[in-house]
Amino acid sequence: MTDIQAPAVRTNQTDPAVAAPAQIKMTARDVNVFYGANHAIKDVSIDVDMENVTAFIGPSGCGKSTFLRTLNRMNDTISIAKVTGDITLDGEDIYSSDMDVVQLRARVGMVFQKPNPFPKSIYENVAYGPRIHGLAPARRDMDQIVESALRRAGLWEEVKDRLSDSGTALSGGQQQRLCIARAIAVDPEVILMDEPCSALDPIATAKIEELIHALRGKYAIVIVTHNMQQAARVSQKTAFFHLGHLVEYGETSEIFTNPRQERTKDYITGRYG
Amino acid sequence: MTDIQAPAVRTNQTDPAVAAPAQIKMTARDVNVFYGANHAIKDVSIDVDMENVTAFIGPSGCGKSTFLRTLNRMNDTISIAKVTGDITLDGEDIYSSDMDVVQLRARVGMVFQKPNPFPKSIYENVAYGPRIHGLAPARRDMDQIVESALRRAGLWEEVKDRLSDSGTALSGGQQQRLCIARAIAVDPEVILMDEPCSALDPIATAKIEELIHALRGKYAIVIVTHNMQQAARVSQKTAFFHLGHLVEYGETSEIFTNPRQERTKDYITGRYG
Amino acid sequence: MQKRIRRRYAAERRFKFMGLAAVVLSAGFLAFLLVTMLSNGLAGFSRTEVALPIDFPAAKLDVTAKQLQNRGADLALAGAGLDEVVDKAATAAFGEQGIDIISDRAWTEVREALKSDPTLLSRKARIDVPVSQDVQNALDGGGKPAMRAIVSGMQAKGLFSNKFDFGFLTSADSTDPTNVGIWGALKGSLFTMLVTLLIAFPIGVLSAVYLEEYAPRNRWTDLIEVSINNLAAVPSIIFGLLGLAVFLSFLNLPRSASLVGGLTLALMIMPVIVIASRNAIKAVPPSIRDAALGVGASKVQVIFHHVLPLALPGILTGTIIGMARALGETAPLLMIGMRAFIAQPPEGLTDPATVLPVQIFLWSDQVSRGFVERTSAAIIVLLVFLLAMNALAIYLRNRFETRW
Amino acid sequence: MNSFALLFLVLGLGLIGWLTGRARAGRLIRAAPKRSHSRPGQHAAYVAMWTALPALLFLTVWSAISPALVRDAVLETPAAASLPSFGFQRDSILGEARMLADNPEAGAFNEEARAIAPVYGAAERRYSWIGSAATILLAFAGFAFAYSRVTPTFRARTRVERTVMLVLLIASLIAILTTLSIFVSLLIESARFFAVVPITDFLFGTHWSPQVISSTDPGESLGAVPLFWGTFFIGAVIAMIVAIPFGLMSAIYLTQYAAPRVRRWMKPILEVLAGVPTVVYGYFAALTVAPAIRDFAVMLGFQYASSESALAAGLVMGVMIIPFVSSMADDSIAAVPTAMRDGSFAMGATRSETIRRVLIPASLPGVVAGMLLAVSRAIGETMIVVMAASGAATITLNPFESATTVTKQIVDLLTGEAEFDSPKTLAAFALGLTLFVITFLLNIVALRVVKKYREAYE
Amino acid sequence: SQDSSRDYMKIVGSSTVYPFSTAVAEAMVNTNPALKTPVIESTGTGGGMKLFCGGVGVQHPDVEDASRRMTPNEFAACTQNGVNGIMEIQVGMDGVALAESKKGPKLELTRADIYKALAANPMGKPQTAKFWSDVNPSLPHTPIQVFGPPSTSGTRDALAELILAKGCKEVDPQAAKLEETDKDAFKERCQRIREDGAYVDKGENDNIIVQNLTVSPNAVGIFGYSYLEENRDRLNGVPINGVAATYENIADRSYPGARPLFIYVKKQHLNAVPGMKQFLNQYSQMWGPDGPLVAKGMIAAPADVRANSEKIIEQGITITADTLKDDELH
Ligand SMILES: Nc1ncnc2c1ncn2[C@@H]1O[C@H](COP(=O)(O)OP(=O)(O)OP(=O)(O)O)[C@@H](O)[C@H]1O
Ligand SMILES: Nc1ncnc2c1ncn2[C@@H]1O[C@H](COP(=O)(O)OP(=O)(O)OP(=O)(O)O)[C@@H](O)[C@H]1O
Ligand SMILES: [Mg+2]
Ligand SMILES: [Mg+2]
Ligand SMILES: O=P([O-])([O-])[O-]
Repeated sequence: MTDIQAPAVRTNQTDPAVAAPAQIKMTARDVNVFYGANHAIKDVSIDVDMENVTAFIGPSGCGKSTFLRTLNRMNDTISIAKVTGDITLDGEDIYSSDMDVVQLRARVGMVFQKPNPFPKSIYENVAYGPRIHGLAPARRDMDQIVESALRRAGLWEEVKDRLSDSGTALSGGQQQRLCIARAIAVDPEVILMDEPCSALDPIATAKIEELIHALRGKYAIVIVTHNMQQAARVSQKTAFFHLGHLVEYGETSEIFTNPRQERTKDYITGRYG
Repeated sequence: MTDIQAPAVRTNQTDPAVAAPAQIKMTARDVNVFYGANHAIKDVSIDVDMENVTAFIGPSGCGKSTFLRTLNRMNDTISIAKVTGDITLDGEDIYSSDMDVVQLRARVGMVFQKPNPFPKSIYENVAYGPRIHGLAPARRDMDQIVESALRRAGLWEEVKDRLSDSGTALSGGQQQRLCIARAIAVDPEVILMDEPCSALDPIATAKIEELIHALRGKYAIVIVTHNMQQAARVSQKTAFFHLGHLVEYGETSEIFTNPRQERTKDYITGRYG
Repeated sequence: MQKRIRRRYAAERRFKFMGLAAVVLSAGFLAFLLVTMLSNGLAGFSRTEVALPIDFPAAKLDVTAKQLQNRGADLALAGAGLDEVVDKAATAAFGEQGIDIISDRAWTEVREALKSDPTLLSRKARIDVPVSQDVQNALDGGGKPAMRAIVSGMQAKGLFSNKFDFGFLTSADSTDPTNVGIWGALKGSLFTMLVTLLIAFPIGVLSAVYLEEYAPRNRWTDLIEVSINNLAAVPSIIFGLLGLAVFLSFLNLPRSASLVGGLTLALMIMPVIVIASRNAIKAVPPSIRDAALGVGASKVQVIFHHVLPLALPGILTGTIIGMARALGETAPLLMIGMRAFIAQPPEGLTDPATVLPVQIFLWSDQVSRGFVERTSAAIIVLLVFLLAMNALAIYLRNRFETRW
Repeated sequence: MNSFALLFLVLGLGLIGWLTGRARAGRLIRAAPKRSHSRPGQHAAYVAMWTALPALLFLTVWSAISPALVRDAVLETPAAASLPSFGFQRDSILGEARMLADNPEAGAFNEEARAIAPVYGAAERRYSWIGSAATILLAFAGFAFAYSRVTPTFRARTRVERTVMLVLLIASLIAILTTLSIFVSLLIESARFFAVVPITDFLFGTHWSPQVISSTDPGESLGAVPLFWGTFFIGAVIAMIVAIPFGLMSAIYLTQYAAPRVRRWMKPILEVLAGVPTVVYGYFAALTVAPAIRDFAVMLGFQYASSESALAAGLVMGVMIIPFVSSMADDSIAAVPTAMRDGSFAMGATRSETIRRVLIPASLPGVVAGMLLAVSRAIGETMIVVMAASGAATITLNPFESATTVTKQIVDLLTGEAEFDSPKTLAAFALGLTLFVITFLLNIVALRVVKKYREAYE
Repeated sequence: SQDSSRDYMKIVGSSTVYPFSTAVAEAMVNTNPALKTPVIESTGTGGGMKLFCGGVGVQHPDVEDASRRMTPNEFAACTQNGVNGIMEIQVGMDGVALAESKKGPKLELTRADIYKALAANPMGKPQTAKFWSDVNPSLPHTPIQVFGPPSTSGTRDALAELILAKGCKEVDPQAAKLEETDKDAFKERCQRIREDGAYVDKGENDNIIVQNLTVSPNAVGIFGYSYLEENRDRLNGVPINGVAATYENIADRSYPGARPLFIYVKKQHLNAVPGMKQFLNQYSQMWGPDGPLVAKGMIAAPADVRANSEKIIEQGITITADTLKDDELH
């Protein structure tokens, strides 16, 4: 077998606060997910905090997306999916019967692999969330929410003159930023991103990565990625999944330079996947 | 950007005959392929020989599959595809009107990215080719062909007791080996493989790689792969494609350790793709 | 906020309820239709019979037992005046009104009894014969008051019996509702369907193969494509006009024949088969074609060895659905004269024939009220066939849906 | 020899051609040094094709023309001189003679037929031999030609496959031919109609009353506007008011809410609604629904409520169309990428919000196209209106009043009257043409929309 | 191509005669099992006439059922198409019956009432009557709603000739003059039926009319007497000019809507199509006053008429254009 050297990771950290005790936002304890008989997630426990961007990596089919979707109960939409274990958001059990899933999803936003703007105007795309949640009673408030979300998503300058164009008419990278703006608009606490760049070209990817940097600290961010360089670039914490197990979870710099588990090492050095 | 060091290539050569002048099986000269207005392959010239496994690498959409399919005229099935230039098999022009494409494909077999066994029994999967080409007049001959093809594909031991089970009931890796057996069964001279392992798990991948090793020398083998480690492991010659151009072609060890072109180097070090 | 959530959930429940209501009401309508037909129609499968005592030796029928076993038995009995004998027997048994009690064709029932048991000729016998429609009406609580009085008297004596009417399944149209059967129409339907299937299936499948596997993309194939899609939605009555203008007026084929009906319906359902077959062929994964081409199969081999066998369930599903549609079709057949009184089941494709739905249409138009039950009974028979065909199609579709 | 025997003979010869062709090809190929082009089986198919196809073609043509030849031959014999000169009577005697010639046992209605039967039989036999000989000869010629061409280098496969493709092409042309012949036959008859009745009178006239057609101004009573209105009112308004909400909502419920098990059962059950023959709906509409609606209308105070109300026909038609609408809606909603749905859920939208604000707007073009197809289906529907709607051509907006439709008028005008040149009969074809054009346009528009919209997501 | 001969009879025409012809056909096959049952299409008298007069030969019908006489125009068309020998056989009688539901207002009408209520232009003025009381104050104040046969039917012709035309002449002095001078104008004024929805054309399906009457208590239906007879338990006949539609009244022709029923036979086909003679004989055996056809709702023709019809069958007497002008009811 080829001995490929593990890539030297540049963690790209501008602030040195990583070591400080981070504020825990979400916790998962002994989470299992089943698709019918298929045991897709096995006993995963993990904490997500506000300070760091958390990356999920692992070979295809290992359950990254599945686990991510348990965090805002998007798995509810798949009838055969069954989740056990505890997941909390600010200490509240999100799978308790008290928890209103509609509100939960407003608090835990999500961005998908393929940009999926609604076939409506750019404005309406962003306004959709605030509108259904009744966040902006007046038209003026809504304008403001839309503008600020687009600004934070770094899209405002590019679209401010054509807010009434269809969201699907934007380029792929713009669409993805629009989706991020849409998620931000309802003022969530956590943002989940499932391979947000895999459908984008390198330049658009760089823009999204920059955006993630800018958003860090304001929201707890979890990102799934296939691209290890990307994980290294954008995250401070990395979780490595394999066949439904959480194999290793820790500081990104640690995982990439000095993985504790053999399987992590093999994956990072390209022995499989 | 991360500086990933080029992987040290182990060429895995058990015989040292690489340097010896290899027997040329197929040649391509100034091949261009157009999909309608899309110029997918630009002036590619290449020789494929019997001794070496040739790997085609390059970023997605660069034309690897397209070029591979010109070699057994599978492009004929795409109505908008147009091929110019000369491609020969044993000196015969395969695009001449004399060449019967059906026979050509029997001589130049193909294995696809996704294992695609027929939804028939394992036996029938392998026997199909020999049957339509009339290679086995008697049932006994057919049994023999099937067995030997499955043996050479390293599948015989696993399936010999259930030859009448459906080919689609096998695991992914077994299916892919079944497809290789099916290709071998008509006794081809060249075998083309288009990312044969990309749908497989690491263990199945290792099996197929072993198989390629075993087949080397008996057939001229061309393999397309996305996985550079795999190219390094299985091939002795590598062609690097980029945007329809053949950027570099040479000994695998050369390409991976000492690429002559900047573009090749960037690709191999993970700067793009 | 909480209030808003509650409101949103209320809207959610309302919306869901509307959906449920739509489904339930639609299904309810179907159930209502079926129950109505069943409750009206079940009586149509049975008939009331009255035991008629006949003294054959006294009647002195001029036939021998041997004659009864020959082929000319019907002729001999008719010649010997069996009908009069039966009428007399009825008068003798039930008084002056006797002839009105039994069905006009009661004597044919006696004829069949004699043919199956020639020894009857030499003795007295009680033979169950169908009652007339008047009696039937009276038994159902309607009809003429005079008849009601007679009937209730006979009922008290237990002369009537209700039997499953095999004749309904074995005979053809008739003027007398107690004697009608659906076999004639059913046979006409079978002949018509046979022609339809033989024409539409091969042509439909072959053209689907051409369009999916061979046709280049150009203006001509677009035209074919558009034609087929549109034909699938052309109102069926237009096909009737086509049949009238082309098959009857231009080609001079015989009016009312199942051949013409079959041809007309074949043209009608061909596009259905083409479209279903194309979808089935399209659903065969390209990787299978690649695989076969990759080992050196020719195009025809790929199609006939791999594509068609794999597409077959889909093709069959489409064909069955198309055939079911043809079987239930009425309007185009009215245009080509398949709406006559045809009391003999057709013997061949060019004989005058009618089909089940048209028979239903004709019976719905009959004077005699006995036809109401018979119409519903015929509807039940037709629905049984159609539901069976639909169920088969659905089964095929579900069974082979998830193959890859 | 009768044509069935001949058919089997030819097929048998084809089989022999296949076997010998195969044997010869196998022999030659085994002896040949290099791989031959075609397999023995393909050579065999080539030989069989040449043996059987021309012969079968000839046989088809021959069996179409030979009865006429036989008849003419019989008429030329002296025995035929005594036949009556009246064509029909003579033909019926000849017909019986033929029957007797085939089966002397059969009873005859015309005694002359017995006399003619032997002559007829002789002529029949003579022509039958001619036909058989020619067929067999053709088969052998074809066989010899093909057999001689079997060599290892001969590309039999290519030839066979080209023939197969030709057959496929011909099959696919039948669809065009049908469309064309519908159009042409309707056009020809309509042209004859419009030669008598001005097209403007027909299209814009508001008085439809074919009971009496004035010979001086036939257009006066053949104005089709009331029919168009009735068709539109029943098929596109009333039926759609029933079908669209029910179809759409049940599609939504079944795809978005129902448990898979419910969906698996309910969907086929609803589809049965589309499988019930229209004549049954018609019967049901006329006998059960219409009277009920009339009673209801009278209860509401509509003295004039017709028992053939537009509502009765439209209502039942709408029910019939429900599964059609719901499956179209189902398809369009399913075609909306799940990403869209997920996107909305992830924003914290409830199911109904997602459906109403994202799924339906996104699938709207498809849904609308589905409605157009449903409308075209409804306005072409015949039996329900034949049985439940009236023939009175009135223009009304009151659903409790009667209205008639184009299809009903076609049936009324044509049943029983096959005389082809009265304006009354021809009017049916003009109506048919109008209906054809309208549904054709509706379909083209709908299919365009569907196609465009599918592409948008692919 | 079509066979050039046929071994079964083809019969078309009146829906009123249809049940009788089918019954005869059935009986004929029962007594002659070697024969095939005739194929009988109910097309309405007018529709049938067109087919019947289309020509001679295998595709043309052999017999026409008619609930009125052949018109001279139809006869001319026949002659023109080569139909040369036509036998006219009166098989019985029928009455144009008006009926209402048992729950109805028990109308009693005169020909004049009916004319005024149903004509398109009563007395040359546009039709305005909406209620029966509009035409005759002594009638109840119920809406005029009449279900009747379509224009191809002989019943409709009989309604126009026997009731409307006569009613018209009774109330409209100009009508009689018009009849002499301008036949078309007379028809327009006296026989054309209103089309504003009060008269509902119900197609050939008389049974649907019966069905509808039972649920529309105020409506009046028009159909052949046999339908009324069959549904006596549900329907009441509406007397016309005080005469009820009963067997006796129609048989003695005191009922205004009484009319003859005919079959027309192509003599040229008599020897070409098996069974035609048997069919005619069967008819003559069944049409007597105690014959089976009466049980089916037909009214037997007077004895002299029956004798005459038998003579026509026996001797093959055909009609001429003059026969048809002879307007007298048999
Ligand atoms: N909707 C579903 N229904 C059934 N099984 C599913 C479904 N989604 C995922 N799975 C299964 O669950 C397992 C985990 O899938 P998941 O999509 O979470 O992997 P992943 O790590 O996100 O892979 P990728 O990198 O390809 O996105 C896989 O075995 C997959 O087949
Ligand atoms: N059937 C086709 N029709 C039209 N264009 C095609 C077709 N197949 C490939 N192309 C185009 O040709 C170019 C080369 O594609 P090709 O599939 O050969 O790339 P590849 O190197 O095999 O990529 P990958 O690694 O993703 O398989 C691409 O631009 C692609 O879009
Ligand atoms: Mg994933
Ligand atoms: Mg590729
Ligand atoms: O069908 P008719 O008797 O009314 O002509």
